[in-house]
Amino acid sequence: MGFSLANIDRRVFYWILFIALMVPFLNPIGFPIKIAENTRDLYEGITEDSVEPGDVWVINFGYGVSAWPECHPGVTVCAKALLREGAHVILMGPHTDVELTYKHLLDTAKEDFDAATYGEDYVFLGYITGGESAIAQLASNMRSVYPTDHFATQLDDIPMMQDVNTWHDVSGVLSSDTGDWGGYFLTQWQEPYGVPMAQIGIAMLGSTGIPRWLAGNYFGMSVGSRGGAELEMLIGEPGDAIIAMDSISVSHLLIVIAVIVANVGLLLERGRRS
Amino acid sequence: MAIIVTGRLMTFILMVLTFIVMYYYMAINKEEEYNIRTLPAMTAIPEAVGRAAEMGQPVFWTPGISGSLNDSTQGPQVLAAISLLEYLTEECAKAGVELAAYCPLPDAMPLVEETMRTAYLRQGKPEEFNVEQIVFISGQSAYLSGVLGYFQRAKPASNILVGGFYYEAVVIGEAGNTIGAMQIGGTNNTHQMPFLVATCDYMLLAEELFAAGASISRNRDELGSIKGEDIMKLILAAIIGVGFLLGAAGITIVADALGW
Amino acid sequence: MAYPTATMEVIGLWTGWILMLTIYSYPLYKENPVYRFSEHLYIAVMLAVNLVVNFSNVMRICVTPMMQGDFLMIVPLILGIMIYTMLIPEYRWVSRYPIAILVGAGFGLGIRGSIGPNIQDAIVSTITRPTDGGAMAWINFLYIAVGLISSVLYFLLTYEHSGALQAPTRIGRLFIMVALGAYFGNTVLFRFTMLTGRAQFFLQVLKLIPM
Amino acid sequence: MSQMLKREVVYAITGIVTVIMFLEYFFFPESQAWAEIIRTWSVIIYNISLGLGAVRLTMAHSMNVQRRRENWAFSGVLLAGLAIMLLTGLAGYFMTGQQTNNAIYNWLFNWVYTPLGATLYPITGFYIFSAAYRAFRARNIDAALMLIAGCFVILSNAPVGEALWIGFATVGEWFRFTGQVPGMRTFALVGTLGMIAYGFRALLGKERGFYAGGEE
Repeated sequence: MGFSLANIDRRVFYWILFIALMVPFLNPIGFPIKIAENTRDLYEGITEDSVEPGDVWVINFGYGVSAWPECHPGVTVCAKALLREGAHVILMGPHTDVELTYKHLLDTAKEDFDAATYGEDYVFLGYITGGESAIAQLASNMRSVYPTDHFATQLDDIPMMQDVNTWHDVSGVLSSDTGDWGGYFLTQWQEPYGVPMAQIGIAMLGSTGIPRWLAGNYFGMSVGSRGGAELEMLIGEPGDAIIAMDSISVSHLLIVIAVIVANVGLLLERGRRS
Repeated sequence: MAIIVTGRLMTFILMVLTFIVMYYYMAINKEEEYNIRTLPAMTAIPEAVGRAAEMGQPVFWTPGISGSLNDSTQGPQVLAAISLLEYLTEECAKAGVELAAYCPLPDAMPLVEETMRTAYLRQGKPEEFNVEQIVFISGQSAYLSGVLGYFQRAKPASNILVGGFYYEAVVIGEAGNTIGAMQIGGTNNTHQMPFLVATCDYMLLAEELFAAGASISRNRDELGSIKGEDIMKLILAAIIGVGFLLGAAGITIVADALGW
Repeated sequence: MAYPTATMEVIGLWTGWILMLTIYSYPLYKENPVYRFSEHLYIAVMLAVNLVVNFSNVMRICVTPMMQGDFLMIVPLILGIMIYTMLIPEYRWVSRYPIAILVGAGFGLGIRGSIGPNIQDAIVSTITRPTDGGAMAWINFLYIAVGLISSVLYFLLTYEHSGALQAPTRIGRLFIMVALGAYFGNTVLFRFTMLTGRAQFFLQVLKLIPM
Repeated sequence: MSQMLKREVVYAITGIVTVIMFLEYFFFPESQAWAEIIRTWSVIIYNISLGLGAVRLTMAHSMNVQRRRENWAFSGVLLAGLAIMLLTGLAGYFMTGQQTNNAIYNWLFNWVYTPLGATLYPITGFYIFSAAYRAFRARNIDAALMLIAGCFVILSNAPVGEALWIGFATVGEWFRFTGQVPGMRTFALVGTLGMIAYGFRALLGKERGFYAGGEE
């Protein structure tokens, strides 16, 4: 079966990995983090003269509890940035645990949300389902998919939602996804109506998203926890993503070494056979 | 006032052109026989069954956690996987090789059973079909444990991992690799393609999965629409080529037209 | 999040910690009854949360508006319930009506919304020459155009990859492999970040690092 | 007549709904009420249908318990957990309008659902690591190219990459901003053509797979 190293029990890898992920939390290393262009475009698109006080922005929690470490740091920075510019933020999401993610955001961006007023500066509409139809309907008539906010208050009774009901009334959308919901905002908001949009999702969406940022579909993009760390650098407030970067470095180094060792084994085996 | 909404004209033209081209090949062009090109993964299926016959070990099929049949992205992949199952079952029945089908999809189960029963019937061996060959396990983790357990027990000689996979692709692919099975993979879920490419000997990439299904079912409408797709791919490739050359020279007529 | 102080919360935190270890007993040790217990417990609570949240959402967007006078909402309510005839073989055909609406809306919205970004904008971006960046920008411009054309040709399904098509389709597959490689690299970041979150939680509950 | 009801009428509905979405988009700059009704109905129907999976699973696990199949005890755990959380959640909803106002539901939601949800999916981090070692071999040019691109992107995603050698960041960035672009654009382009083909066959009533088992 080839190189003898090939027969190591896979649990050895798993223990090495799990321990290796913990070590940097106990004694941080602190590698420097370079900021990517796509992340800078995202940050510049939600700060300074890109956002006017009173502009309405949608933040879509397209991720569940398991993807908090990957998506939440980036969303936290973007929520802080928008609130500091005086924007009105609509929070929503397609996961059944979206309420937990909302409460987690109130905790991770605590000062900004404590200084803001619910119903005037931000609102939590809660859970949505129905795929592309739901997001298309959100653009045409918000009240058909959200007659009330998450706390059963009619939208008409919420100050910031008085004259907000269609895409016309929204200045931009930030979608943080593990799945397809960002794609629905692209096909039902950005494509038909040109509403500015950015993706703050998991790293895998970096492969489908970067070509879209290059083509102008997204005004910016943050790729996974690395993007979250870059955003924390840009806003100048280190958080969970920067803390996790050392563990990411260690684990990424380990996997590259594993691939190299495996392929060296393959070459040696071919040499032995020929 | 333009009839078509400004900024959506070219989208309309491309869509209608695609419909017309497809309709021509589906319903008008009656004489031409359409064939899917050689797909190495398909020609490998008889080889996979032959290997199992030599080693006296079973063949294993599973479509991944996919989604329900009426899911517009996962449903078509499950149907293509079941078309492949039909072909695989006939090959196994011919060679007298045992075939195990692990399916985590409740609404696809009747179709899987019906497909295998018909395939054995077509090979004149209805008595060899045993419904116990089909194992239903729901829930991604339970499904994973079940498949990995089967690999340990039965050590299948060949695995057919085709359908709408999620993260179980890397687990099953790697486990199959570990027991030395010959593996044929296929999915239209981009996020799982790297893992099946790395862990399988043969791979149906994206649309190749649907083409493989159509090459077995010989469904005239499917083959006609795939032929229509090919014509559109040639047209778009030509547009990119011409547009690139003009664009390099600073002439943006093609790019402008695409923006209408 | 600060370390909880209320008793029920501390019990909850440690329950979550122990449940995590029971799940990771599978990869770190082997499949075992404790893991299976936690797995089935998770499926149970996940199903329950799905049912409750979706039930309350149907009340919010359909039943309550209907009770408040929007009587037309009775139609989607009935159509939605018709889907459950899928469970009764002889009446399964009744479920085709609501599915027809879902499939029709899905394709209608999907097709009209995807052609723009996935075909038009992608081609426009590919054939628009660089405005700055020097030689490397032009090399990349050529790379992306040649790559897109040859990869699209690779996906020709009714023409054999031989003769004039052999070289471009072979090159096309290599471009696709590069994309899948980058995709694999990004997947590694996503998967390891999630696991990093769990390693952090492991230490936080033990108070080895701050919450 | 009943065959027509089961087939042609169903395919006609699919086609009409699809065409309505096209008419709205191409001929009206703003969304139209007659299309909005259909979308709203589609959202509600989909929302109601989400219970189907739960019903099927409950039936399957009840069968396990009834017939004392292998691991039936775990099915019992599932059914008990489902009952407790479902009843407490509905009680919370009906009494206060918010399921999380029920203490038991809220506790299970915060301290059982959350950690388990946050734990199960990351298990893939383990598998991707062992798979990288045991299965990711450059057996041919295709696999070699995939691995090279993958390793450079890995090392450019992690801060240690640029700390070891600035080339990892530069080359990794090239793969992200140029290397992967043609392949990813091809998947999107070809995928859209495939969706158009599928939608067109459904429009013409020639795509039966959606209707749970195709032919009667």
